[in-house]
Amino acid sequence: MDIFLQQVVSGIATGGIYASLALALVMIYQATDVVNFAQGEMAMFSTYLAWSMLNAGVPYWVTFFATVALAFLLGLVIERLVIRPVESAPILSIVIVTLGLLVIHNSIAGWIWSYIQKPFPSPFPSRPVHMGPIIVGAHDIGEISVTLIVLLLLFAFFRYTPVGLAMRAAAHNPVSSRLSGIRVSRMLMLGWGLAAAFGAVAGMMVAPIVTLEPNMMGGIQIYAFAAATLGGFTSPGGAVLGGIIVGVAENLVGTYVRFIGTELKLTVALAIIIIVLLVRPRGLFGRAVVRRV
Amino acid sequence: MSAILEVENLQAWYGRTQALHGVSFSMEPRGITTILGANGAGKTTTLRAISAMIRTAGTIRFDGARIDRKATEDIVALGVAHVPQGRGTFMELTVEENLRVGAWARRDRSGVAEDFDRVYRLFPVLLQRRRQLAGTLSGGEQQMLAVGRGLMLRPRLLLLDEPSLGLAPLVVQEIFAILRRINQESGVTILLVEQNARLALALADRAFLIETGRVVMSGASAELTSDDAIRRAYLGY
Amino acid sequence: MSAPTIAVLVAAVIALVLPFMLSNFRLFQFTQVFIYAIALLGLNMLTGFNGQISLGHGAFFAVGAYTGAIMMDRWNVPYGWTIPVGGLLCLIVGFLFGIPALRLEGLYLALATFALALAVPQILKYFEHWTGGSQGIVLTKPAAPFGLPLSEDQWFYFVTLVVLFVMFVLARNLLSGRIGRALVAIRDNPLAAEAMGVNKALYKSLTFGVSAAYTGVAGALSAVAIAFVAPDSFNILLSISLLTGSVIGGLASISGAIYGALFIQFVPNWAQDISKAAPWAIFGLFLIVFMYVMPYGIAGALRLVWNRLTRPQG
Amino acid sequence: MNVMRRVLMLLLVGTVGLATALPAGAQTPGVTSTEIKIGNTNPYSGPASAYGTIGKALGAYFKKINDEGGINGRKINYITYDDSYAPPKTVEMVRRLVEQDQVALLFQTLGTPTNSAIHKYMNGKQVPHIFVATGATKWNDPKNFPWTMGWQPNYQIEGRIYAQYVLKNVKDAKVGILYQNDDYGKDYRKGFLDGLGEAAKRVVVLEQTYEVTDPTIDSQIVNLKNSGANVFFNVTIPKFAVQAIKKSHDIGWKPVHLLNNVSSSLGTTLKPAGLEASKGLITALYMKEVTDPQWKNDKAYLDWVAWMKKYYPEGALDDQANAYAYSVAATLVQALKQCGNDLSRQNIMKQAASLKNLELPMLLPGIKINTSATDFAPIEQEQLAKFNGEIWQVFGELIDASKK
Repeated sequence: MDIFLQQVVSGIATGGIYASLALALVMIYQATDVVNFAQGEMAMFSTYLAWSMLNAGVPYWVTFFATVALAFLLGLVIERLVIRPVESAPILSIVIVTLGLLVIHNSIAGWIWSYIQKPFPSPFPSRPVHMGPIIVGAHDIGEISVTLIVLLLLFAFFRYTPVGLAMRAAAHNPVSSRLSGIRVSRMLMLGWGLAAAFGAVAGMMVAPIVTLEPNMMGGIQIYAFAAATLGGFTSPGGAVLGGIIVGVAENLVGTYVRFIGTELKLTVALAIIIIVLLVRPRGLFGRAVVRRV
Repeated sequence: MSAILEVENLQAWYGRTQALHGVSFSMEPRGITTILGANGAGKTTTLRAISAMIRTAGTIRFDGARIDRKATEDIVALGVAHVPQGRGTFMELTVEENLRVGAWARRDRSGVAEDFDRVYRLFPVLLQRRRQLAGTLSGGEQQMLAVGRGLMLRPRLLLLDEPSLGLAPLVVQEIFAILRRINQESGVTILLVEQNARLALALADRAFLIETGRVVMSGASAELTSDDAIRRAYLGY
Repeated sequence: MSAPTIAVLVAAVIALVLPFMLSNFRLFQFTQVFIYAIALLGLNMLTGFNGQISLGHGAFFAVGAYTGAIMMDRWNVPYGWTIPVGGLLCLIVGFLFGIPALRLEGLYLALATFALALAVPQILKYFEHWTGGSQGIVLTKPAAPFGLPLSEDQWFYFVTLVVLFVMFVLARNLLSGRIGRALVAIRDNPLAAEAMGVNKALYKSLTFGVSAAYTGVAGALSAVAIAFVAPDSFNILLSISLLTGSVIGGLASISGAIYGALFIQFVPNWAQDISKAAPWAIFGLFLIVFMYVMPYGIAGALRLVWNRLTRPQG
Repeated sequence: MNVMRRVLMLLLVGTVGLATALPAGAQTPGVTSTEIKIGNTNPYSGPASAYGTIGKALGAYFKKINDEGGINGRKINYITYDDSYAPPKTVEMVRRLVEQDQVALLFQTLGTPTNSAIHKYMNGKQVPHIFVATGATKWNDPKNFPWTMGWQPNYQIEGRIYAQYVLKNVKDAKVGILYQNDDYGKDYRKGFLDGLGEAAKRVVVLEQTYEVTDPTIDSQIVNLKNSGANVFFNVTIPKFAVQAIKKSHDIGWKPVHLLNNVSSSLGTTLKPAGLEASKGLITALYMKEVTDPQWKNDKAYLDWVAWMKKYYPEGALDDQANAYAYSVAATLVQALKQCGNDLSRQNIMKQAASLKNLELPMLLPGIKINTSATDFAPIEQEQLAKFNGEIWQVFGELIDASKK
């Protein structure tokens, strides 16, 4: 029983990592209708900016918020310079542009900071927390809390603020939004900025666990996609829950299903997602809407 | 009384294809004008040109000021609401959110609250469904929502593109009755593009006819209704 | 004779003369281009013509390649047989995958296929007995038969060229007729297509199957051309570069497959010739500039230029 | 077949003997009186790009050699291409090097699957394919592949060393293994299990794997602890080694922790994991660890730093890979020097297989490189070391795998 609980808890912790980046993916999808393949790499890049600041002696929390602000700006600039020119191109062309951004970020980060992994500090205590027989890293708890806070912010932003509403409107129906006076391109820019900011938070929370290196987000983004797909790309809450489900399911399969073991862990997790999609084609919590022609 | 909308020698293009070849007309405040014409004649194009959604040349004056160089969003902010063909519903937003999007360009909070009441009074069904996703509404309800969204701007000019498209006759009658009520109660000027010429002429006080991107006839609705050519071609009797 | 016909003829002549002008190494590169072109054509049918986005065609490529490799290595089957068998197997796998995929649309389909591509290397490693695990399978490159005075590379270049030609002719006949129209109708207006009596489900899953078969044939050819298969050859980057090739080449265009193949074969090489320090940065820049200049891909841009040239100004 | 090959080799060696007497091997591709062309592939892009620094550092080392006058008057023309760790791309790039650029030899091509893809081709073409950058065992097969040679101690040898340590020093050993699910992980595992021999079935209580794309390995560590293992054989790359050390410390699991050489960097693995948590780790070393303070004033280390600063300033000083490249490049330079004026491919191969007691500055003191016509494994010695909280303290004797 203890091992079961311990695996569940560590699955939740890992799921929290997936969820944090999944939130940024959901954010940008909600705001711009684009799946941004460069999200993880932008987060990694921002985390390097944070690392440089920390190295220069800037205190952690100053760095944290400065990085979030910088990432926001970076997102705005990327949207303005790179995405805006292809805004009216077919969606797949935009996806290819985000792939271009992915490789550029990865390559430049390696060029500037080298590929050698770097330790990244955690703002939380290093001593693990004991809950009965279960042991949890303090950073894991902190990281999940931060993810939940981001989720809350995101939810409140989209649900209760006029700008959040305008962003959703602009993403779903740009023509109609312009006819309602919404400056769609400004909303898209804002969407990129906010997603980049959330990504930066994810990066700074993930880096203490996986250590900072240019490829640190590669695997995580794959799982974040899985999480967002499972939860539904239109639902931030679903994405977080999706992340946790993937994390826990993977651990339990790896632990208890012996003939599969750890070697097919990922495959099984992916199979679960496909099965879920077959039952609920828009993810567990995605909104099913018939787009009328 | 000075015109609220004056269009002079308006030309418009889709890509390299010219769709309007010098359209001119003007509208009095509080009036309802309808644009008649066959499919592809340039009716919808005229509305899109006014809202600056396509490339144009010529002058457009709204309330005396030129708007032909302005961006769509700025024209909307001046009080020109455009309900596009196909209704432009935000399927993945709730009914209430759709209406709130309509009020985006406004800054007067108390006024917005009043207008919510007004729209719900005009379209009680929207009040019933306000928490529902707009994508789940019927076609008629979506058209009501689209008009309601336009009204949330508290517009001075309402551009309506084919509000009857794809709707059952009874629903169409209901919507047109409400349009008349809106025009009478709040004095919104309406520019209406409509396939169903009989319906349009009954509602409008003025009308003009477009053929291949040019205005070929204009005058009071009654005049046009009695014109033989119009009767044969557009009214079918 | 119309201009496209002339272009095709010129291309054919060049393709036939090339082997006697170029070094074996260059021929190997062009063989790779043909192989990619076959795969891209398959992906293009699915994504371009039928509107089903796949991020997982690397999986079918791998199935084709491993089918070929196992047949040659284990059972000494001549390589000629592995190509249709690889295609056939992928047809079945693709069709079967296409049935559940019917329920998924747009983004969710793309990510489900993405999952498929991710799982493949792991599965290949798991069935070590058959696949050689992470060590892969080493093959022998076939020599020209009947004592033809051709080098291995020249010979296989021609083999690939013939397969490419056959696959293109098949695709053209398929796509320019009733079936092609049905596919496009399903993409652009699914409700109307169904109202017109198009069996949407059957068409969509069949398209998936045929698309996979094309990619499988390409995979089987590549196993022979490279003379080696390993899980690392079929990672997610392969699927992504196939998608990149089909978009850059031009979706919903048959000739686009060739342009896309040329792009994914040669542009990364140029990128690294420009900068060894950060080759990906250069490649990424290429991607963005290409999409910026030609949002509808190379085929789209060519069509545009052609229209400009031929249509009278006005 | 084998007989044929052996006869062939003898003939080759014979011709080589004659050839040495002749002036400059003008007929060898890539060799002129002023230049030797050397080819290489490395992942400069893609998921394995961390290794790309090796390819760059090799170039920096050859630059130094050229600045010092080259080898017997010939400058090294080093051509390196990006294969992004994809075997098909390796095949293409290697063919470009051999057929287009006409290099004299291929050196330090990186990766096991990538080298496997060109193994047959290189031997068919009879182009030296030497000192490849991978720890697989198959490169030491002079009978079947007389043109291919490894360099570093192979993973199986190292695995065997750990197994011997366990058998000798741990009573009632219960071993848990964590390994990367690929050839690298499996080679280590095989060596280790072979080393345990009969005892393996009894001793190994749980094996866990991970994929390079996995974000964390927490779950595996929890399972290993739960298995009751008191020995942890940790076959992970640095990123996961950090997690493994941290996590087992956090959950209070204190086994005899055997960490593979791949992750033995103090700077990139132990420090991020926490020096306290790393205390007691055991690894096998063959090089001076560049972030280990015990070498801070070592002449060889200082020379290496000076070289880095002059020739590869953008490279990381805490990256062991740069010291690795420095050493392997020096090995090649030695082999080429031994070639004298005969740079035929046969002679290059022959000299690469005639390294005798070569000691290199950045190798651990006492480690000697030896090769022969039947021994294509240049480094076969390693020494166990224990981390004492500050430095890797070597203990026991130099273990030589060639002397079983």
